[in-house]
Amino acid sequence: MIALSDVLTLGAILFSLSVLGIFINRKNIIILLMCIELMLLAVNLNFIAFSYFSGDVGGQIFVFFILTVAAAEAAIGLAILVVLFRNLNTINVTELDRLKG
Amino acid sequence: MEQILFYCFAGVLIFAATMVITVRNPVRAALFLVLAFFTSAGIWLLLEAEFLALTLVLVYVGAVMVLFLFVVMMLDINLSSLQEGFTRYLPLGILVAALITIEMLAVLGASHFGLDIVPSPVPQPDDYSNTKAIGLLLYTTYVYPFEIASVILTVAIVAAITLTLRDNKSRKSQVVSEQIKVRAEDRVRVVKMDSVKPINDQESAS
Amino acid sequence: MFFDTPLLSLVIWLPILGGIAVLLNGDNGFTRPLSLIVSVVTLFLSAGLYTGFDMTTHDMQFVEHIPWIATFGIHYSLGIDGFSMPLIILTAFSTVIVVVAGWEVIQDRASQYMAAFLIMSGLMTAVFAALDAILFYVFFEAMLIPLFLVIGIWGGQNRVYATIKFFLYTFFGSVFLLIALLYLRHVSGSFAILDFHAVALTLTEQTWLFFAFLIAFAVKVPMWPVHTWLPDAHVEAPTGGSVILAAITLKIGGYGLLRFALPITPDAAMTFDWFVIALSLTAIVYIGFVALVQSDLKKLIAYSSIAHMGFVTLGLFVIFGIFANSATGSGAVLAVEGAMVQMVSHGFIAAAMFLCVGVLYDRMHTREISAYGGVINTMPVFAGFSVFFAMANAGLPGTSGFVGEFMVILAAFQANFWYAFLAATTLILGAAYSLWMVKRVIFGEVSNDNVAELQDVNRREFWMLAVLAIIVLAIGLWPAPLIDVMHASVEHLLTQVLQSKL
Amino acid sequence: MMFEVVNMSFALPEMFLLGMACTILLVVAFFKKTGASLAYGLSQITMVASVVLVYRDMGGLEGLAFSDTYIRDALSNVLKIAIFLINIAVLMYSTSYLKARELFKGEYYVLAVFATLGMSVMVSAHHFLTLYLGLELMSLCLYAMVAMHRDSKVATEAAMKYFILGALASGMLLYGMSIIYGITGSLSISAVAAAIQTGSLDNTVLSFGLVFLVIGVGFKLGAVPFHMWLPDVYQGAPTAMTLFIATTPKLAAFAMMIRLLVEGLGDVQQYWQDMLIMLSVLSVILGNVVAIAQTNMKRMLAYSTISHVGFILLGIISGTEAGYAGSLFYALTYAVMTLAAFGMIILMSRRGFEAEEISDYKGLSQHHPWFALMMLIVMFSMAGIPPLVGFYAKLAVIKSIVDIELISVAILVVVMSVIGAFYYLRVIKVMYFDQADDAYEIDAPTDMRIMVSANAVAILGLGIFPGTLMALCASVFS
Amino acid sequence: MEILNENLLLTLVLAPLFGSVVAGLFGKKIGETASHTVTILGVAIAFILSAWVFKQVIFDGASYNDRVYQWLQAGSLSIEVGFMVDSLTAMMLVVVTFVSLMVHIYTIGYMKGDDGYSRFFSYISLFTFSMLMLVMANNFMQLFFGWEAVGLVSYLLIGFWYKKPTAIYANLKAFLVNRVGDFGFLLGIAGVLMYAGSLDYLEVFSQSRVIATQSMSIWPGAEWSVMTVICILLFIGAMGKSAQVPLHVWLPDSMEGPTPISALIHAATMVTAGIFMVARMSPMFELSETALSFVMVIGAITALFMGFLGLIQNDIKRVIAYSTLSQLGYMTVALGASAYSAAIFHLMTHAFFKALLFLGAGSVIMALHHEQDIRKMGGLKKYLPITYWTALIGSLALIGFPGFSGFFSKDAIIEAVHASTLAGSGFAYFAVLSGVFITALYSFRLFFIVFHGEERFEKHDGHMPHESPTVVTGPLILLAIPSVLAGLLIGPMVFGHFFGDAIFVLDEHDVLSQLNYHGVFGFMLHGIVALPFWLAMAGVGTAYYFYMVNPSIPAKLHQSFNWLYRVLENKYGFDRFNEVVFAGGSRLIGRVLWKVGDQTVIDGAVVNGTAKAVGFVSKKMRLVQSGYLYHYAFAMILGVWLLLTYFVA
Repeated sequence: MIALSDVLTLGAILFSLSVLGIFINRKNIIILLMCIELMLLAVNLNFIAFSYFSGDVGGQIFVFFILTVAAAEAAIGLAILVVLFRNLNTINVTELDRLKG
Repeated sequence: MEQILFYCFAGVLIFAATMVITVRNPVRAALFLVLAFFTSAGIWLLLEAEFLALTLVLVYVGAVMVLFLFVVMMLDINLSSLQEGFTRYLPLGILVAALITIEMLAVLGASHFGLDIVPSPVPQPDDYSNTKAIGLLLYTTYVYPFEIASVILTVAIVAAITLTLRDNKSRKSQVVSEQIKVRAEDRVRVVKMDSVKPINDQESAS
Repeated sequence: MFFDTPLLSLVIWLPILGGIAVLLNGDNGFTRPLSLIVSVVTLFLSAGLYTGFDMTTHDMQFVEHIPWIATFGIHYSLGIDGFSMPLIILTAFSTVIVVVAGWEVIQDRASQYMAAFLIMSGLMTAVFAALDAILFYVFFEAMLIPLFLVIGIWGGQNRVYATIKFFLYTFFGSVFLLIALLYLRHVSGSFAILDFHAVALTLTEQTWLFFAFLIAFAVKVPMWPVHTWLPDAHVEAPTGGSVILAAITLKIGGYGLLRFALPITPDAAMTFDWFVIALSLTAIVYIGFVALVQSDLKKLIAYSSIAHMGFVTLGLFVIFGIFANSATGSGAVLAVEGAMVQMVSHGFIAAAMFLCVGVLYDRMHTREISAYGGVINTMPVFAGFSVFFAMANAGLPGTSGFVGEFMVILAAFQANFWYAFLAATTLILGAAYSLWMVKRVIFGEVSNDNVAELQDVNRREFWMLAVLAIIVLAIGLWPAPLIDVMHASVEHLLTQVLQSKL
Repeated sequence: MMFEVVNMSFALPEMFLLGMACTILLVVAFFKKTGASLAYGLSQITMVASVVLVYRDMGGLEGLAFSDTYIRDALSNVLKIAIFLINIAVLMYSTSYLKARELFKGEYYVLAVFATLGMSVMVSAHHFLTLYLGLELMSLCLYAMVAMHRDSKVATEAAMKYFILGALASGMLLYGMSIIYGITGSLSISAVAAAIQTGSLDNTVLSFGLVFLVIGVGFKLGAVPFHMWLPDVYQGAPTAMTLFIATTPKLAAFAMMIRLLVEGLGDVQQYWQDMLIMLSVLSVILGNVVAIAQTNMKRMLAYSTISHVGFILLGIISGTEAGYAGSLFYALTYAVMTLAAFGMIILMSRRGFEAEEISDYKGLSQHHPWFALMMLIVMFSMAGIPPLVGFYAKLAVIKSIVDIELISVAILVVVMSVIGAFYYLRVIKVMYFDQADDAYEIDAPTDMRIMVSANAVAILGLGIFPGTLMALCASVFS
Repeated sequence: MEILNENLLLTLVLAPLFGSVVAGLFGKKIGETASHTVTILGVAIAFILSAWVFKQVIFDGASYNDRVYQWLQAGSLSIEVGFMVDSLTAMMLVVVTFVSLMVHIYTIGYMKGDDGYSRFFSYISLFTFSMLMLVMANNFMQLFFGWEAVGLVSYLLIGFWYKKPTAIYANLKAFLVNRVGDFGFLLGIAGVLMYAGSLDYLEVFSQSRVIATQSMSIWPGAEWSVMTVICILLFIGAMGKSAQVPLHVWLPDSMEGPTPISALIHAATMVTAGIFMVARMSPMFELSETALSFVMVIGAITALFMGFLGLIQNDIKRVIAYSTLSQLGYMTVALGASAYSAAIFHLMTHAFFKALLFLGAGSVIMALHHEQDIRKMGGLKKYLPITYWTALIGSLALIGFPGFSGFFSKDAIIEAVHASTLAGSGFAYFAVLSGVFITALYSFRLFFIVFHGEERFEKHDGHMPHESPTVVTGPLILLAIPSVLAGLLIGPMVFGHFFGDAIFVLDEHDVLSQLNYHGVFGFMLHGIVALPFWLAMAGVGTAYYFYMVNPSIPAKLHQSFNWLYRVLENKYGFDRFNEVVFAGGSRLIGRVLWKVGDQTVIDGAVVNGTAKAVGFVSKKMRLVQSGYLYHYAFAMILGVWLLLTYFVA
């Protein structure tokens, strides 16, 4: 039997990994976008687990919408990335430092 | 059985996620992400979220990840410049992440969400359809969010086009309506001139 | 007739609206006459406050009470008693003087200059008249804006530093006041200042509130050691700014202590009177010495202002010592009234001193004492005024400067011999810095060509100074009319102060 | 069970906005040349009409709709009207800016109207899902808007940062929602509140979820330490977009905070109160202190926003109705002040001159005394000097925390506001005390001039008569 | 008892003020003649009325003590402006107005052609007004008013020639030193108010016995008698005004002013205000023996040591100034010995003869075209006969030659001191006795050097010095008369009941009653056989020998007692000490407080320091905003961790 705590633990680890990914990655913005997908995956996992254990489909509905939004988000994120690349000719995170202070 | 499957999936998932954030080649990262999605879908199936599991594979692996890969390819990123490591702040970052993870796990662990506290749900009856259940709710209770989601997708389209579509002057394209609307006088200018130029005029002009 | 018209509102809003009118009118021939008319009419209206004033009661008079911000129970609530009335008239008067003083001198953006002062006049009057704590605070703060601009725009070399310092200093002080007022509202359920007077408070609460008030008003007064904004502000301000600063804004500090700190937190005031007295005496002695060595005319006067305002705070806080030593408390009345007289008198004298410096500055564009010398040779009339005001500044009997100091020193003796002893050093120090300055600036041979070319005061300047001189002399020779209006309020204040809130 | 009767008329404003957004989209798509102007006109009409639509049914139609995912109440009405009204000005200001820079494209208005719709959805959300969707709708539009100046390196950089961090914050928010969902078993705000009210929930987990919700809210508002995006985005985005981001989304975020924390988790106020105190204090300190070192006007305003956010949080911290009302008042006036501030920047700027540096305002009062005066009003209002409206906002929130006897916090924030006053004064100093280098012309259109003036005068007017607005805010929460 | 007419008194006081105001404000317009006419008229009216008042008070027993108007009221305390006229006041009125009138007239000649002619008249009239206010006061406030007002006029007059650096230095110095005295005086008044609850003379006096029983703690452990403290504080005021050591330093310098005011203010009237005040306060001083001793010792020191300084001065006015100091010392000693009436009597005689001497000196100075150095004079007797004779009368009166007014008053003092048993009276007696010799010596040194001997003056354009005009010599003659004759009043004034209740003496202190007085001639006969007379004669003789017979002796003495000479030349170092310690010290303290306290600590460290610190923190904090996404994300994560740790774990 899968315990809720097992799934949540998995979700937490996934979440942490994605967060870690965001700030240890210094070079590639695309990886950041992927980390965000990973993060949403962790959230989804949580929702589904809760939904499963409570027998409430609402959580799954939420996941459905998250997936939708995530797709839209990915589209816009990539679009921005493309624009950025066209402007700066790089997607290196360390080179995004015009704005600071 | 379920547990073993779950742990297998979980292991692979964690591995895949770790690889996503550590590999340097974005293509490989994307592929590992695909792996992560697949294993997640497996776990979701275990959790009786069949519809979502399939959607995940279809939408994510099928669409989003392809989009990612497409962009990675399109951008023609100079991979060598991205090869330098990320070691300097790594220990600190990992430390904080570890601390957070430990705290999260302490809350989410068996003491709060163990089987003894949250028992396994009663299995659904055989004729239960996850898709149907979702469908029923989606178009009744959640019709309003559903509409908003559609708006979001519209916005995504609009935004993506606005940002990336370039109607540069350099790019040559036909504008059919203009072509149709063209009139003869726009194209040809009839210039009337004398067939013979008077010489004296020219002289006086100079 | 006056009881039907909202006279206080008129005195407040007429100059403000007039100021806006002047501002909108822009710089043209009407600017100055219009400003003068507004200020003079305001002065006449404010005179109505004196003639219609009932001296027999400590109750607020000319009361107006209209809901303003209903949600918080904040009212547009005005009223005056014996403390505020003289200060309001002083405000209206000073405004006229400032307008006249700036008549020819201010050529750059004159309408803005005049408007700033007119608006400030209304705001300051409102501060004195406000009976609602938030209303008080609003005007208390709003006043900073025009003054900030006046110093910053028409000020001297280092004006930016000075004006920002001035603004932040006073702003810093006043935020504590805000917290205190809000806390009082929390305790009393009302924003009416008079309700604050009645609310019961523990000693701890009182202590915190007291120090909040003290910070706010000490900066304004200014008391040592939060005084350092004043010399800078004064030095850099245009003459009108200095006049208003010295004549009115400093008084708001003293007034605030009277209106808030003493009646609302009497027990804390009693517990910490030594502290305020120590600061006041420090102001008198320390600042006296500092004033002595100033080489800048305005700085010298600014420092002397601080020393003089030390008498105000001293007078307000020796009352506890007096009550401890004697039962009658007539000394306490003397002390508080002395403080009030000192405020009013300083309003005239410091204003006059700054005007004198202004007269010189307009001609020579320097405030360095060493640049002058022998001014009397070329400007005899002016020299006469200067010596007179310097003497008044030194507290010569017969001038208003004497009255307040005399009363406070006499009263301070009843609290403690050493209070009076240190306070009385002003007799020496005050004379020393005032007259040494006179010696260096006014007397002596003509020191340089610039001085030799000086023109004596013109008619405008003459009348401006003459009116001030007459007032200074009048108060000095017969202060009773000024003091009589305060009696009822002072008695009431003292009963409030004596009544423990614990 | 199958299909409940939906009272569509509740959501009429949203439906109208959606319809108009689609219309504008079509117009833009089909009218190449005049599309932008048409879109501008239509979006202004949209805003005005939306105000009317909300206003018309104010006080009448109130309650839940769409299976409790939608709520229409006083708060939503007030905030929507405010959002629409402010957006009218925002659109007007930004049009002037965009026109001068060849950024005048119909898509901007499409996105703006969609973003407004998103805000409207957020404001009216009564369900985690609608809240999230509204938030994303709004955010996605904003990300895109920031990036719209495609040739600008800083704009795209800002967009990227905004996007990544925004997505991160959304993730956190979702994570928090999932936890709350997990223990309450519900996604509807009132159901969550009801579940919490039973008191049988695991408090550790609840506060665990709460932390993530607070982070989500904190990020959208820009509270320290989730503020990092804010200065960069404010500075990097074209001023017109900054103007948009800085004003109405804050109101929407405010609504989100109220919905989540007050309406949803009001019963565990003691948990989030301390968290918000931390955020609030840090925001006020960091915002004010760091703003001092800024030379870029937009960046300075960004930091000032951070400090204002700290103040907005104060009212929520108090956990009293008066406090919420105070926060609402603060948020509304903050939006108006920010609108005026960025409006002034746009007014001053022209093609090739962004008027972004504080030094660009040198001697403004000499050449344009009127606008200098307007800017002066705005700056003093932001500094919280009476009789300008910024003061009453501070008064309201500080009063609310004094009333719960959080005196130390009150003292800290007011002292910080003194420090903060310094950088506002510096702007005034530059305008009034410095000599202008050269006389420059303001070539903003008349409507813009009038609007900015009206905007600033409103700040003064609200300062002199703040009673009505305050009463309105108070009535929302009583 | 008859009550004096209030209007009459008001006219008396205000007439000079009116003259002063007219001459001061409109002097330029109405011209010089009108100016001096109006002021002289004012003072003349005052003099006539004074005489009338004197007559009424002394002969008809009239008096006056009432308020003119209420100055202010605070609580139960009412401070008023009012007049109190009794015999003491009446006498002072006459002296003041008479000398003032003389000086006014004299000034017409002396100040002729000066730029500030009208101004000068305005000032001295104002002075007269102030002095009248002072002596007629019936309360301490008004006393203080007059006290300071005369100080003001003195300030204005010393600095009358405002271009002279020495003059404006001297007037500042005079005012400040006086302020030191006033400092004590004001504290004394404050003490009076505290313990008597009133500032009205009579009320205070009526409570003096109660006050005398009280004690106050100046600092923990030091219980002082209230009366002693108050009296000493009040006397500090008198020390300032009456130039007692160590507050005497201003008086010699005040000679920078025109000579008429040296006569009027710095010899005859203002400087005696302190003496008058102590006499007025006799009901209080009597109750504190400590205070009386203090007064006596201070007076004795002044009388003796200031006399020494007169010996070496070469400026004609300074010699007389030091003699004034010395004579003021005599008066003070008399006060200390409770011989108030003797002090007042000496005050009166001194007023006449000292004014005479000063005006005489002024006449000499005029004749020599404003030369004041006596080494450049000599043999003036034949050129200035009237001046010579009047100066002789003045000098004789000064040294106390029997028959002249000074003899009576000074002898009375010496006898009184002799009879006193208070602590310090022995020293005081020695001082006043030695003082007689010294006085005679310097007076006649001056007299001989100026009027006899060879003519050392510079001749201006060959003109010989000539006698001054009538407006100058007239007052000299008029002053010479009382200088001689005033002594005859000794009977009623010192030994009789002239002063009645105005002066209060405890029986055990009443030294004057121990003296045997048997009429003027008896007193004179007694005087001739007594020591003081012979000392005076010895002084005159020495002066004659030193400066007429054998002028080389002073030079020799100078050489052999060089150190002593230098001490005297430096006036015991008071000026230097004040200059360095008080003036310099104050400036040093001021500068330190300003630069270190205000600028470095408060402004530098605290105010600007805070601003700098905030700026510094700001600069540092903005570095956190590094621009790198991963830092931003990391900050957020840190926030998450922080919140989690605080609120969950």
